[in-house]
Amino acid sequence: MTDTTRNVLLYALIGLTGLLAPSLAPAFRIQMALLWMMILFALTWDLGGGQMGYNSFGNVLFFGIGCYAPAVVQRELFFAVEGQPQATGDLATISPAFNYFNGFALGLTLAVIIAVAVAAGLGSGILGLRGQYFAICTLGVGVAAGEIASGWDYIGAGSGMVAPIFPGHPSQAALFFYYLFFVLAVICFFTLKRLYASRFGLAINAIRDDEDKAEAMGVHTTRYKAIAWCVSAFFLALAGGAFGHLNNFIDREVAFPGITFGVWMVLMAILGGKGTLWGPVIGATIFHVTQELFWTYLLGWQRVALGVLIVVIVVFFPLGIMGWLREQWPEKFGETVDLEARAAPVSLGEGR
Amino acid sequence: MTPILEVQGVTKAFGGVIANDNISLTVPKGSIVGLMGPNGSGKTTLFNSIVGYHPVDRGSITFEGREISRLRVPEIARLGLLRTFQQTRIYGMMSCLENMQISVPDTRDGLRTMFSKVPPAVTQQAEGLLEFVGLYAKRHLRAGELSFGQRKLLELAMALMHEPKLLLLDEPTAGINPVLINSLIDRLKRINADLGVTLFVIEHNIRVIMKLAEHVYCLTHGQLLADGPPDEIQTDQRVIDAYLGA
Amino acid sequence: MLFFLLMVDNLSLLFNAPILSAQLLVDGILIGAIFALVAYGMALVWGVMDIINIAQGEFVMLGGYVTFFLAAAGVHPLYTVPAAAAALYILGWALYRTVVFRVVDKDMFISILATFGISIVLQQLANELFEADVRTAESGLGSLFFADGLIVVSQIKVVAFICALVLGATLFLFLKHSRLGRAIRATAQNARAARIMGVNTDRVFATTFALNAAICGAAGSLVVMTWLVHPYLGLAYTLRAFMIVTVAGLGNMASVILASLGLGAAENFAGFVLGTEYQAAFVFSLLVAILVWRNALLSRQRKYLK
Amino acid sequence: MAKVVKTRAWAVLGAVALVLAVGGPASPKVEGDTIILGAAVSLTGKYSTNGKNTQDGYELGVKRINEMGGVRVGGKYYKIKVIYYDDESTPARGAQLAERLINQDGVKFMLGPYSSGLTKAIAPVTEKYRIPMVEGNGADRALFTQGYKYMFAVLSTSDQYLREAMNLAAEQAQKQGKDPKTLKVAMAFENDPFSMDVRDGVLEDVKRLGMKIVIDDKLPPEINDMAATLTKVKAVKPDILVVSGHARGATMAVRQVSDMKVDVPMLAVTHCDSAKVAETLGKAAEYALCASQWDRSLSYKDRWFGMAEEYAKVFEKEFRYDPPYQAAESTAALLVFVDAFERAGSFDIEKVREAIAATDLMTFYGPVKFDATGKNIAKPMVLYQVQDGKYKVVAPTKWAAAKLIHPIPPWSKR
Repeated sequence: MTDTTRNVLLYALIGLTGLLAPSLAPAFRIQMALLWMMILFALTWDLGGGQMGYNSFGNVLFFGIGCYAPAVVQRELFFAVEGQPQATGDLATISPAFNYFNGFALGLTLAVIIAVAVAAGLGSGILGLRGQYFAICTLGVGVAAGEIASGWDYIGAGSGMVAPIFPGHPSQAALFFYYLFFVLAVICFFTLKRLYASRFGLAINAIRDDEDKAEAMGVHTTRYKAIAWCVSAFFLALAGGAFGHLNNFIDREVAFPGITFGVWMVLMAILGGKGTLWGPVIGATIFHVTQELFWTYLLGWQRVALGVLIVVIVVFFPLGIMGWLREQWPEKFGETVDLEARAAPVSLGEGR
Repeated sequence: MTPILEVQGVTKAFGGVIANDNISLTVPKGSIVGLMGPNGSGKTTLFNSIVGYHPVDRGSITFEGREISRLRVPEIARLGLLRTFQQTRIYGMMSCLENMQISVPDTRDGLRTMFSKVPPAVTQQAEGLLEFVGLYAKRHLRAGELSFGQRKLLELAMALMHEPKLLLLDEPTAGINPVLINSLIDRLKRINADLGVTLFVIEHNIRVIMKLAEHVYCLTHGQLLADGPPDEIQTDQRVIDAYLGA
Repeated sequence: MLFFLLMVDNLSLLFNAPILSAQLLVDGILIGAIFALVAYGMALVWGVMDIINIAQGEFVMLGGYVTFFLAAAGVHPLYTVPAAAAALYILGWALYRTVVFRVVDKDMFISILATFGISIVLQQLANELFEADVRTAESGLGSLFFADGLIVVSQIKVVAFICALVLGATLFLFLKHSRLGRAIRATAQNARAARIMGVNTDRVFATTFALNAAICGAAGSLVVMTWLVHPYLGLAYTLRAFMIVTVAGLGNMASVILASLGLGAAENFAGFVLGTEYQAAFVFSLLVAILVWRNALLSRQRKYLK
Repeated sequence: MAKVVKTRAWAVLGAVALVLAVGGPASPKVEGDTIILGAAVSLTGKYSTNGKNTQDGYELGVKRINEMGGVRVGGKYYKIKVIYYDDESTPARGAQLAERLINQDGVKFMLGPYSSGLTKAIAPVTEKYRIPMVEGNGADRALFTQGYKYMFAVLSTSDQYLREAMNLAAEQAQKQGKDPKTLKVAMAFENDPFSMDVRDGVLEDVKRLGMKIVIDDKLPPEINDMAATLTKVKAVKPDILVVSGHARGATMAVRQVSDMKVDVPMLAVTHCDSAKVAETLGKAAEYALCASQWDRSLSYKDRWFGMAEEYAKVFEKEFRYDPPYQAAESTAALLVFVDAFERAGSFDIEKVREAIAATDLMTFYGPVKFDATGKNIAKPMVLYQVQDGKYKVVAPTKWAAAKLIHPIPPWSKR
């Protein structure tokens, strides 16, 4: 078997598992949907944090925008029509069903537009900062966004919003959101795979390794940085929209979960190995499963265990699983030296 | 010969310390010009001013007749004026080949080129240049694993990948195995002659600069002390005094 | 709409009764003194060890619990400040010896995450061991009245303020004049050089980290006397210390203290004018604005914040 | 690169397989002679004080009922068991755990979580799976405007928490010959679903009584200091200060009002009993009005616990603290289920739901009777005033154990 056929087979196998999983374990649909969401989180964070070296704590901002936008669209479009009781601007169900999906699709589009616009707008200012200043600044943006959301009456302020309930049986809803997240994660994966193989990928790696050098070599660093952040924003907004509708209830804590999802996306990427394509996927999978196990078997102490896990991960595996593998077997990662050159002393060749 | 770079009356101070004081010099197109001077005489500061690393306090810098003293680093680089660093800078986590591939000039970066894969022609060119500096066998190794001298060569190759018009080299032979220095000088001359790249070189090693440069400027205490052909400079008493610290 | 009306009301209230500004300012500055302690400890660790300690707020919280439990056992809370500092010193030392020393030379981001993990563990352990009840310790001190009782300052806040100043000054003198203090400062400037000169940097790091924990513990002790303590108190202090240090820069004690007092006052005014719901939003937007603005200024000289 | 893809892909596959293996098989709602209920409660996070009260309330009910032989359904006696998960006081986690209880653990009957926010997150889940949920801690009225058919609340809605206080203020004003319309109201509410609904209730009363709002602050959930708000209070001198913010809000308000010597004729707060303000803050808490769903001195009675006072004693013995109303209402939620099982005589979900809807039950906690939206319309709130370090019921008049002291004497005279 050649490498390519192997790859195709393995992608097919993972794809098939992903497709069949909800039928194999119907009770776990939501957890598995969230697994794909976690993978998406880790992948999008790694785009900035791992591949570009811009560690962001504020990516939940885009997730939050994604959460709220479709819910607001649903409310504005269909709330009055259905004559729902007007309590605090909540709504429960929408019929006919296609309205739900229309509103949802429209909401997702809006979410993406807003999130990407915000990323581009904020990016010009914030991406000029480097290192810990960038990290702190994004943290500030994430916290401030959550606080503003919890004060803004139009989106329910502190009372939160209720997104419409999926029209149809709950198991269908679980299936719908499972496949939504699955497809999103897969698209995200292949988009990033393609991006990393392009000049864009090289450029953001160069920015990570030495931004001053990249500038000295004339690379349009600002442009690449802004695009990277917009790509993250794009996928996170979609994930947020889907999560908001899956969760049905949206408030500040759901939409801007800085100290849960916000930190987890970083941890998952690091656990798997930041700066690699597969690292975030592996990291997210292991993290999510471990966490679910903690929740089931360590009632009340799960957070303590999680904290210990975090310390262990970053202290003992700062390079992550993929980074560790790469250190062990660099040749497997294509880091080879031509054999005859290994022994020979350095010499200047003749050129071509 | 027409000048490719003209520096006129450039002054740069850091706090109270004047690093460059009213410096004027010219680099003719197609030549190799040397810049020498004892430690702390302001050579690297001048380089930094030229490539836009920091703004100058006074004076003008023109590149191919265009004022560049107000432009920023990447803009100047895209004009075809490139520099290498004294403390070599390469992209450590990327392979040597990738280091080369990203060094293709970013001038026509439309969305198309940004997201397209690296064309085979570029890879070929990169491999050729790696061969030229003797790193072809290590092209798949992470650049961070190279020795200091090898990084220096990689950085040179990266600069060439960019096809610059003027290349500012900050101590290109520092840290290079002495055995290889002659062949490196030869290489630099070929870069100048065959590829048509004008070189402006900071060099400590007098032997190197005498062999390499056609014209040499000497700085001391931030001021231009002397300039002329290498053999003249070599015997200039003021230069000798400056180096001996008299 | 109502929001803006109330905001205008609040503003005019401030203009018509300037004495209110005085009250807000005094309260803000007294709050800021506590921030200053936490921020100064953070700056110390950051400067010396190149580590950003996210567990800062949890140290504060634990210091508060030390005071609470001692007070419950009958000790006057004011006397428990040294006890809290001592207890946290030991904890800080232990944490350094078990975890923190492993991340000293690593990427700063690693230290952020490692201490974040520590903060979760401490917070959740506190939740399990002390329960989540909101606790306070009554100092039994009264309040001071100024300007016909229009300005009220509870004495415990003043005590906290003085304690903060004394602690800060002691620390300053310690760093300046003691042997260990000089070793700490030398390590901060260049750890490798210090090591070559015979400074036991490992011990310096341990002391610094423990010292920081002790400062936070003392701050926590003051917090529980002034306000209250519960296991989830920490984040607010960590975030603010983080902000203060970033804005004020490392190594300059005066600017850290000024920034802390300024932040305390700014928060209070923002809470008054915008309403408390936008207090945090204002403060964090301010942080972002300050950073971006400072960076923009630097970028004119083609530099960036380092 | 290509070769490693293989290893990586296998790692992913392995992990996915692990996901599938997590957790046991879905268990049925009734195992042998045990009825299994599920609840997500806040054992950690900002609500964990009250979350623990909730769990203790459920546990005491379970223990009592099992000790007394269990629930008689269709001639057979069943024991009760509750599966708990920790929602960490976060709505997103709460919703996931509800899914998990229903899908993986096969729970068919749910008990509520603590707080309106969590209930708001969980109710859509139970509703879409048509799983009956009886809850005792989600009081936000927005819960009852959604058309939920499977959610029932034994407590009074949150808008009513401080209404009694507003009425009292109006009464007192009239007694003093003042027009209630001249009263100025200062509000400080935590920015969460529960307190926002308390605020709505106060707003309605303010409108009805024609009073004027002078301060309307929303306290962020992580706030530890309300000096800014209280400075404003001192400046505008309102006649009533109303504060709601779970246990922390109560402690903070009472403590800082005393520290800053804020003089208001009336201070009304929620959650002071679970925050134990009278016990921990001593004199500072004097005269504060506290809204409560329930009190041990009330004369309600049922067959499981007897009088409210007896419930309180059993609870104290078991858990070593005075039961706050959050525990009592949780126990009551369980009793509603027990009653419904017995009347339905089956575990059929629809029958149980109908039985719950038709509940007309007297419990130690008070009468329970649901309207069409699922809220309890039979039970009134009570209002305490802290007098001499004790919580004394001052309203409604029917249960008043002490006379309201109004206005609160200024700090200079205390």
